[in-house]
This record gives sequence, C-alpha cells and structure tokens, in this order.
Amino acid sequence: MEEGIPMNRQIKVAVLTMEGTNNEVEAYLSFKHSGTSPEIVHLKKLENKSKRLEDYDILFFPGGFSGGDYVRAGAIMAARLRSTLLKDLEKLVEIGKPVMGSCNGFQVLVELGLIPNVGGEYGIEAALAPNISNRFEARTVYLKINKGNCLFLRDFSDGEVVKLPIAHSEGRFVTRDSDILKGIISNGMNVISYSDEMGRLQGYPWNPNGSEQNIAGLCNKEGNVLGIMPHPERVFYYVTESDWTRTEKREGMGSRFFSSAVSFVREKF
Amino acid sequence: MVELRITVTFKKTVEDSEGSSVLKALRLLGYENVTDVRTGKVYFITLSKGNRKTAKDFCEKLLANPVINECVVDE
Amino acid sequence: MVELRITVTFKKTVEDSEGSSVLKALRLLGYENVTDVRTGKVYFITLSKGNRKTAKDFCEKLLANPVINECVVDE
Amino acid sequence: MSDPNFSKEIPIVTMSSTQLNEVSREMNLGLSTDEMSRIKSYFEKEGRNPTDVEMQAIAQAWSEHCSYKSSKIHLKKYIFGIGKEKVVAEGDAGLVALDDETAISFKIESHNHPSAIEPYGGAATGVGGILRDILSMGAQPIAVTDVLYFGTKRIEGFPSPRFIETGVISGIRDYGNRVGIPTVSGGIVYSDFFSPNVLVNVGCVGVVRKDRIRSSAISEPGIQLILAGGKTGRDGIHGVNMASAEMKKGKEDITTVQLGSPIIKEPLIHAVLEANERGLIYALKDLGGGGLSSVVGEMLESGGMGGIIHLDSVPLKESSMKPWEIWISESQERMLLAVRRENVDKVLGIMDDWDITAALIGESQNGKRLQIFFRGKKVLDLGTEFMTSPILYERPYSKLDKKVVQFLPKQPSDFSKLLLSMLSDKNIRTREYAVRQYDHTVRGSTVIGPFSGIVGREGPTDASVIRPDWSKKTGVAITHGSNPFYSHADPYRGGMAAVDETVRNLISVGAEPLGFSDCLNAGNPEKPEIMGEFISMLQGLHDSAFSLNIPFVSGNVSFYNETGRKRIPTFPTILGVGKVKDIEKSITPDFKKVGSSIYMVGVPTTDLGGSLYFRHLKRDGGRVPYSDPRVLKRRGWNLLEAIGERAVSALHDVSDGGIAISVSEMTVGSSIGASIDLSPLGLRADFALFSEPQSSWIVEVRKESEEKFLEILGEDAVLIGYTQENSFTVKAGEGRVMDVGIDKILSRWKKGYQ
Ligand SMILES: Nc1ncnc2c1ncn2[C@@H]1O[C@H](COP(=O)(O)OP(=O)(O)O)[C@@H](O)[C@H]1O
Ligand SMILES: [Mg+2]
Repeated sequence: MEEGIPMNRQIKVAVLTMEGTNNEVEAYLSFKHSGTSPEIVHLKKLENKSKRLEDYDILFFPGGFSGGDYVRAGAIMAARLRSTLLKDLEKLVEIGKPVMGSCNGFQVLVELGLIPNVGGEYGIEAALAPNISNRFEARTVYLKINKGNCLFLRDFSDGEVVKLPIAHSEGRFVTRDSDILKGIISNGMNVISYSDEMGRLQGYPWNPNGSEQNIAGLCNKEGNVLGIMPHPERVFYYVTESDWTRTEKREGMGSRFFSSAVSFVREKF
Repeated sequence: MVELRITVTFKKTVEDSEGSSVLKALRLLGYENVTDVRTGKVYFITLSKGNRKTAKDFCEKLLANPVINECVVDE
Repeated sequence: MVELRITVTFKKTVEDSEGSSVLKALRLLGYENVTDVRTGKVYFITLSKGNRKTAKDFCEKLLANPVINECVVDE
Repeated sequence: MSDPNFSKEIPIVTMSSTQLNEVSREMNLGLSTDEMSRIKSYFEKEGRNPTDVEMQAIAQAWSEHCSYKSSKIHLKKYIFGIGKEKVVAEGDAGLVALDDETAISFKIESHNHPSAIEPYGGAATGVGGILRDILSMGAQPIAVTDVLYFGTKRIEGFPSPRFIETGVISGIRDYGNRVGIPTVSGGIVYSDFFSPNVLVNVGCVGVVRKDRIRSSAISEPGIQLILAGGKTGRDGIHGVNMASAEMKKGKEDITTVQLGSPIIKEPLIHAVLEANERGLIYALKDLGGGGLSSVVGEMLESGGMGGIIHLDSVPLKESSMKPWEIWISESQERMLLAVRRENVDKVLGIMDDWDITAALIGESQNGKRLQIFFRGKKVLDLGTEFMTSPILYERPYSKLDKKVVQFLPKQPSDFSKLLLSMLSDKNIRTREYAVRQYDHTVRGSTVIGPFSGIVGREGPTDASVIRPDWSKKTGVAITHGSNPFYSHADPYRGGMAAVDETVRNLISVGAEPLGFSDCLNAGNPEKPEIMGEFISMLQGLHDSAFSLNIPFVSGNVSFYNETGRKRIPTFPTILGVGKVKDIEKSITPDFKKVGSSIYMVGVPTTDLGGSLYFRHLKRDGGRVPYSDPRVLKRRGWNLLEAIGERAVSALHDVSDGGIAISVSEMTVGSSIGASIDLSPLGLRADFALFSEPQSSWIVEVRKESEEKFLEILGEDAVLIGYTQENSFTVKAGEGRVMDVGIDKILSRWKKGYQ
C-alpha cells in the first residue's frame, strides 16, 4: 500500500447524494478540476449494492438539505447510512482513506459518530444545533487554520487566515460534555476556527452560529476525516470568492482542500 | 392501530435559539408577562400494528440527537 | 406562574412534506408498520402572571397562520 | 350515475343565459355569459351536453391567467417581435444565445394572489413554478430571483404587512435553499401602494446546450406521456380562477393553498435533465396553472395532434378524487414528459434511480381531438383547438391626460442629515436581513453576488454574475428593473425607466444586455383607465426595447391586483440577462483605491417626479425623468468598451436617491471615501445630488487609465472628484455642501441588519 497510486491510475471519488443534498455538482466539479475521476453516487445505489464504497479512494459528503433537513439537519441521511452502511464506512475510515463532509455533510458525519470520535467508538459525541441567531446565514467568514495532521490541510500553512462562504441555519457545534471538548482541543482536532481578519477568535458575527470554541471544522485524531461547516467546493476558483474584485489573480481558497487530498492519496494509496 | 405522539425538545443545557427569538417577539408584541419560551417538534405517528415501545426506537434512530435533544413519548 | 403548551400543526388539507419525509425515512429504516406521520411545532411558554386565555392570542398573533395551521392549547 | 366520484353531465344545451351564468358561478368556472354561450353552441353542434370534466377543462383554458385574453392583443402589438433574430426559442420560458453552444433560458412570473392569501406557501410555490418553467425548456436552472413589493399599512380584514413580509421571505428561503439553486438577485420595495395587494415576482435563469433545447409541442402520433414528480391531490384546485378575479376580504378556499415540496423538486430537476441529456425526451412541459388540463391541451394543440389520457393511471394523494379534480388539480412538483415509445422504460428507470414517482398516462394520436377515460368510461371528448382558443378581448380603455405640475422645492438646509435619512430609508437600506437568508453561493458558480466588497462590510451590487461552465470564462449577468413610483406618476415613462434600469445594472457589472423578461402587474383590466395605463406602459416598454433592439423573450401578466378601492400602480418588473465575455473583467461598485478619479457618465435632471427626494419631501407631482434609449445605448456600450480595456475600477448606476446615494454605496464595501465637486454638473446642489437622471453612472477610474477612458466616453464623462480616505465630501465650487464620515454612511445603510 505504501507505494502510492501510479499517475496513470485515476483517483476515484464518490460524492454521495440523496434527495435534498444539493452541493454535489460543485463538489463533483472541484474533484474533477483537481484531476480525479469523481462520480455522483446516489445512496440508493449503495443500499441496493449496485455500487460499493470500497471501490473509491475518497469519499465526499456534500452539503444541502439531505432529506429536506427535516427532523434535524443531516438526521435522515445519517439514519439511512447507519442502518445499512455503517460498517463499510467505519472500515473505510480505519484504513485511512480521506473522508470529508462540508456543511450538511459535516452534519451527517457528526450524526454518524465518525467525527469527532474522541472516544474511538463512533458514539455520538456532538451535534450541530440551530444557529444562535436563529436564522439562515449566507455570507463569507474568516477562518483560522490550525492544520495539525489533517490531510485535507496539507497545502495550507499553520496559523493562516482564509475566507470561505457559509450558508446554513444549523451550524452551532456543541459537544456532549466537557471531556469531549477537552479531547478535541488536546488532540488538536479543531483544525478550522471562525475568527476575525487577524485570526483572533471573536463572537458574533465573526462566529456566525455560536459554535463552542469557534469550531468551524474538525478532523478526527487520525487526520483522515474532515467535517467543515463552510464550503470549500464553492470557491474552487478565486472568481467565486466574494471579494475577488479587490484582490490579485491567484488560485481559489477552496482548491487547496482538494489538492491536499489528492496528493495524500497519490502518496499513500 | 397505534397512535404515537413524540415530542423532541432541546435539553435544558442547550440554548434554544428559536425559543429565545419567540420570547423576544412576544415581548415586543407587548406580552411582558412571558418569562420563558422553549420550543420543540412533535411527531404524530400512526402504526398499523405493533406497540408503543417502538417509539423509543424512533427517537434513537432518527428523531433525536442525544447530545442536544430530549425525546418524550406521550401516553 | 402559568405554563402553557401550544401545539401548531398543519391542517389536514395542507400537505405536510416534513411528515412525508419522516414517513419515508422510517419505512426505509425497516418500520413497515408506520402508516402515517404528521408533524408540528410545540411551544412551552411560561407566564409570570395572567391566564391561559392569552395562549389564543399567541397563536393568532405569532405562532400560527390560520390559513394553513391548527393551533391547540393544552389544558 | 350512482358512483359519487364519477363524472356528471351538465345540461347546458337547453339553458337560458341566466341559467348558464348560474352554472358558471356554482361550478366556480369564472366564465362570462358570452363564453358560456360559446360553449353551449359548441355542444349543440356536438349534439350532446358536456360533462363536468369538460366544463372545468374549458374554464381552466379560458381563464385570464392561462389565456391572456385581456392582454394578448396588446402584447402582440407592442412586445412580441422586437429583436426577433436574437430569440433562440420561446415556450414556457424564452431563450437567447450565450455563445455558439449554449443558450440562456429565463423568465419572470408573478405569484401575487397566492402570496397575498398565504405568503409562505404562495412565495415558495412561486419559486417552484418558475423553476419548472426553466426546466421545461430542457435547461439547468442556475439562479432564482425575487422582486417583492410590500405594503406599509395594515388593512382591516387582511394579514399585517409584517406577517406577509416574513412569510414571503421565509417561503423563498426555504424553497430556494432546499432545491439548491442560488437566489442571487431581486429587490424589495415598500409602499402603501401594496397594502393589501402584495406582489411577489419571481424569476429564474437557466442554461442549456442548444441541441438539447426542448419544446412542448407534440407533432407525431404515438408519443407517450409520462407524468413525473409529485402526486396529484385536491390541493390547488381553481388557483387560476382565483388569480383572475379581485381579491376579497376573509378566508379563501383552502384548496387553493399549497406549500410546495422542494425535496421532490430537487431530484426531479436532476432526473429530467439526465433524461434530456441522454436524448430521451421528445417534448416536455411543466404543470402549473390549470394542471394536466392546460398542459395536455397545449402540448397536443401546438403540434396539431389529438390524444388519449387514462386518468386512472395518474398517481394520486387521495383515492377518492373526482375525475374533474384530477384533471385540473394544480398540485406542485409535476412535469409531463413526452417520450417515444422505445424510450419509455429508460425514462421510467431514470426516474426510479432518483426516487421519483412517474407513470405513463396516455399518448398522442392523429386527429385534433382529446379523449379522456376514467374507470373505462369516456369523460371528455373535445376538439383541442376549441379548448385552447378563448375569446380574446379588446377591452375598452381610456387614457387620462394627467397634467404634470412641476414643483420647485426649497434647498434642504442640512444636506448631511437628508443623506443619512435617505440611506436608512426602507427602500434604500441594505436588504441583507432578507438576502443573507438566501443561499447565493450554492453551485459554486456565483462570480458576483448580491453584495460585494471587504468581507464583513459589503455593499450592494447592481447585477449578479454566474459562471455556468467552470471550463469557460463566460458569465451570465442577471438583474431587474422596476419603479412603481415613476409608473404611478407616468406609466409610459415608468415603463421606459424600468428598461433603462435593467440595462444600466447589466452594464454596471460589464455585461452586454441580451434579453428581457417582463412581469406586468396591474389592477382590474375591465376598468378602462387601467387598460389605458396598461397600454401606455406597453408603449414605454416597446419604445425602449425596440430602439435598443433587445427582445422580451418571456413574461407574464398579473391583473386584478385590486381590493375594494385600493389598487396597485400599473407597472412592469423586468428581468434582464446579459453576457460577460470574460468574468475576470467583471466589475463591482465598491471603490478600489484612494486617489482615483470619479466621473459621472450622464447629467442630472430637474425632473424629480417619483424620486426618492420628492418622496422624502412628501411631494407628489413633478415630471418623471425621461429615458432616451439612444443615449442609453451610446453611454452603456461605450462603458462596456472601457471595461473591456480595463479602464474602469468601480462602477455603479445612478438610481434611487441620485448620485448622493450611488457614491455613498460605493464607499460602503470599500471603506474608501470620496470628494466631489458639483459645479461641473451645472444644476443647483439638490438637483445635482438627488435627481435621478436615466442612463447615468458613477465611475472610478485609476489615474493610469484616464486617458483611455476619456477617449472612449468622450463628452458623456464628467470629472466630478476623486476617491479619498474616511469621508464623503461634497462641495459646489467654493461652497461646502456636506461632509459625512463613511462609517456613519455604513451604519445608516446597514440599519436594522448589523
Ligand atoms: N429580494 C431579494 N432577493 C434577492 N436579492 C435581492 C433582493 N433584494 C435585493 N437583492 C439584491 O441585493 C442587492 C442590493 O439590492 P438593492 O439595494 O435593492 O439594489 P439596487 O439599489 O441596485 O436596486 C442587489 O444585488 C439585489 O439584486
Ligand atoms: Mg442598481
């Protein structure tokens, strides 16, 4: 396994979808424009075994409103996955394949217990509660990167402040108890935090939803599962960043999440 | 036929942001005697057969996240 | 102190898409005995003084839309 | 007939006109005596009485909403036919070309009546409906837009304006966000004009490869009809009749209220587009007003076909529906797909992959008759032509020759105070309280959204730009124009001004205007003065668009926005789309640099009718500013050239509140101030600052680009100042007019949001 994927073999990415997930297109395109071979995979196809998770190198849970976000954001999708595919998912995570969820995808990962997983037993340790402002917030936020061993952040530098769009009404990260929160911090799993433009952690509106410790994104201990509330896949090119007309031409902030995952897979699998 | 009423609320320790904004709105409407509002979701579920015990399963498997929610099945 | 429980649901004639989604999810989870799900919102409102009659006002002024909702105040 | 669900015969052949009118009323048909008599003579010739299904079907097709019977004659005269060579196709939405491969499909439509009754569901299903129109052309929706007009006063017997506003905004949010199409442009106007007749105009823009554009016409026999998406229920029966009458106080029939289900629509969009991409769709159309009845009739009639339908195959929400109810139900989230026989299984397979309910319900046949069966019996047998050709009305109209009273206001004593109060005016201040609840970045293609500038202190933009294809540099610009205040004072000039604003906004982001869609809002067309205004408005639209040679490719008419003595002005909301050749050259209004020059392109006016300034002075009267399309064209297209040469750093049009508000808004997102001298503009300070001349812009030009800029713009550009730090300073020669800190401008403009 150590020798990596030869350049002539395409990296296969599954972008998981069901009714209501709706960021699959930009996620698909972000992977495609990163040189991989992505596929939009309907949950149904996995449930009826016409597709298998193990055939993919990277798994991505896009944002949106899976199942309408009725009940609770991500709840319906997580419940369906839990009842049929949990074991396969855990296996994928354990062999170290990159798994990422943004926005609704983050909510699903948390509901599945794949993240934060401080206890190591995939119990439900956290939730994404309704924003303190009690409204949907669509805007760009500043984020501070604390990369740790998170494979999706390889192409960032530590302490860097980046800007990404958010669009959610249930993004307030809360933990089951203070031990979980301590575990997250001591393991350096809180890799992305809401901040001001200088990288200082501040309250609303900088922290758009009231997350504990300003947590915007979270990696598991092993560094291969990332859940993030903002949307890297929507700013793959710099021209979709909200303030691009004030900046110089360069790569999009979001693209680095994808290039990081791709270089990781090329080296490790 | 069994009819269940399941109520899912936020735990007391979790800030209920909708509750807070309803409280604010009611006070703005002049109801100064309102001191607290908590919100929840209610599900009326009809089963063709089976019993009330399933309700607990529904809570665990779908309707509530134990980190933030409480789930009450009405008698 | 008065404690009110107000439940707001959709009228029977109005389609409840959240209910339909939950129904579908529960069936996919293997609960084939579930035949119907309707959803609603519940508000637990505490008043420092005053009486239950205000609850009707709350429904009318804020919590429910008479065209699509039913509002029930529990005793 | 003993089966209560079965169809009934209606014995009209022997009825007097009084009796006919009674039938129309009892069955909720909304048909006039003339129309009823026409039906009677049709059935006399057929030698039998109609069924209830037939009566209901005809009433749907002949409603104002479906048939445009009061407006068609005038639309033909003034609107259709302009810039024909630029129209790629027309149907539920219209299309213009973006490039050799791709076309843009777009439309704006009203959902006024439903939103007035149940704002949340009305607005939500408005978004759902307009998405379906775009999908009907085979196009991928890329943006949703909403222009909203709210009342300011509570009217006895109607919900409060606040209730309506919250409901409408939440409805658009919950539907748009859930289907995953960004809501990127729109507007909100507050005025007493709209209490209680709230207006909700929603638009949608999509893109489609030219070889995948579908029409709705079926012109061969044996084409199979598949109904896909939501199930059919009793919800939304007689919606079109409601939209074709004045609103009355009190409760409406509950069956017309629907909330919509974005969670069915979202996969339906994917599934339909997948089937279309694979070339499996022959024709398609969405189910909107009139339900199956309208759609089947129109698809067959437009291709000269007849057909057969089996109502028993329609998937139902409730099993006890009567055949006429199934036939005219307006249940949401449904599409009718016409498919060749050999592709039926493939299409049903795709629907199943996306978990969509779909059923084969009938097919086309030679001969121009439609036949419908229910439980083995024929319940409808009509000529398609008769059904789809209502009486067209040329309603009487009268044009009031309103005398314009010009009015010379006193100069304001404190310009700063006036500016600050205008900035926090309900019609000027930021719309973030609404728009930030709409997801405007989903699909990852939003190059310019509703706001731009420094993160955390963004200001407004004039148009949004979407990049439909990540592999290309081309962008689609989207915006609106409307001004009910102008239209109230002068429907003709108001119409022209709406076109002017639309074009200005498109130019402002660097887009070449390609096409318009018009949503026409008015009161009761049976009143001659309203018809008179309607025609004046159309003349205004015509005169501008004809001169610019830009087509109206789609649109909609909403009459009867009238209650008791209250009615809305007769005015258009225009949705405009444009092409940005290179998205990296698109422009935003926020100033970019201290020390650049500020130019005005255009000249202030003394016509202040309908302006924000007059509204602040509580003045009626005054002439509405005139838009000269030739001037608009010259200035606008020259600006495009300058943008192409990268000679423009920031650009914002002059609109409500004049250059005072425009420059203020340019400081918001940039944290850069401005120093302006009014003397080159020639007029009194208040006219110079607050008048709303048409075809005008404020431009930031860097020193190094000035020569190039002036070479292109010539005398249309007037140097009025430069960008500076901290404040917005205005003088007139030696005289100081005002000096306002930009942070104060920011906080006033953000009032109620931050
Ligand atoms: N109801 C709405 N829905 C979506 N976008 C909106 C809405 N209202 C305003 N916007 C967007 O917000 C921005 C600022 O709006 P506004 O201040 O009304 O602009 P303008 O002064 O150019 O008419 C524009 O980009 C506009 O398209
Ligand atoms: Mg503008």
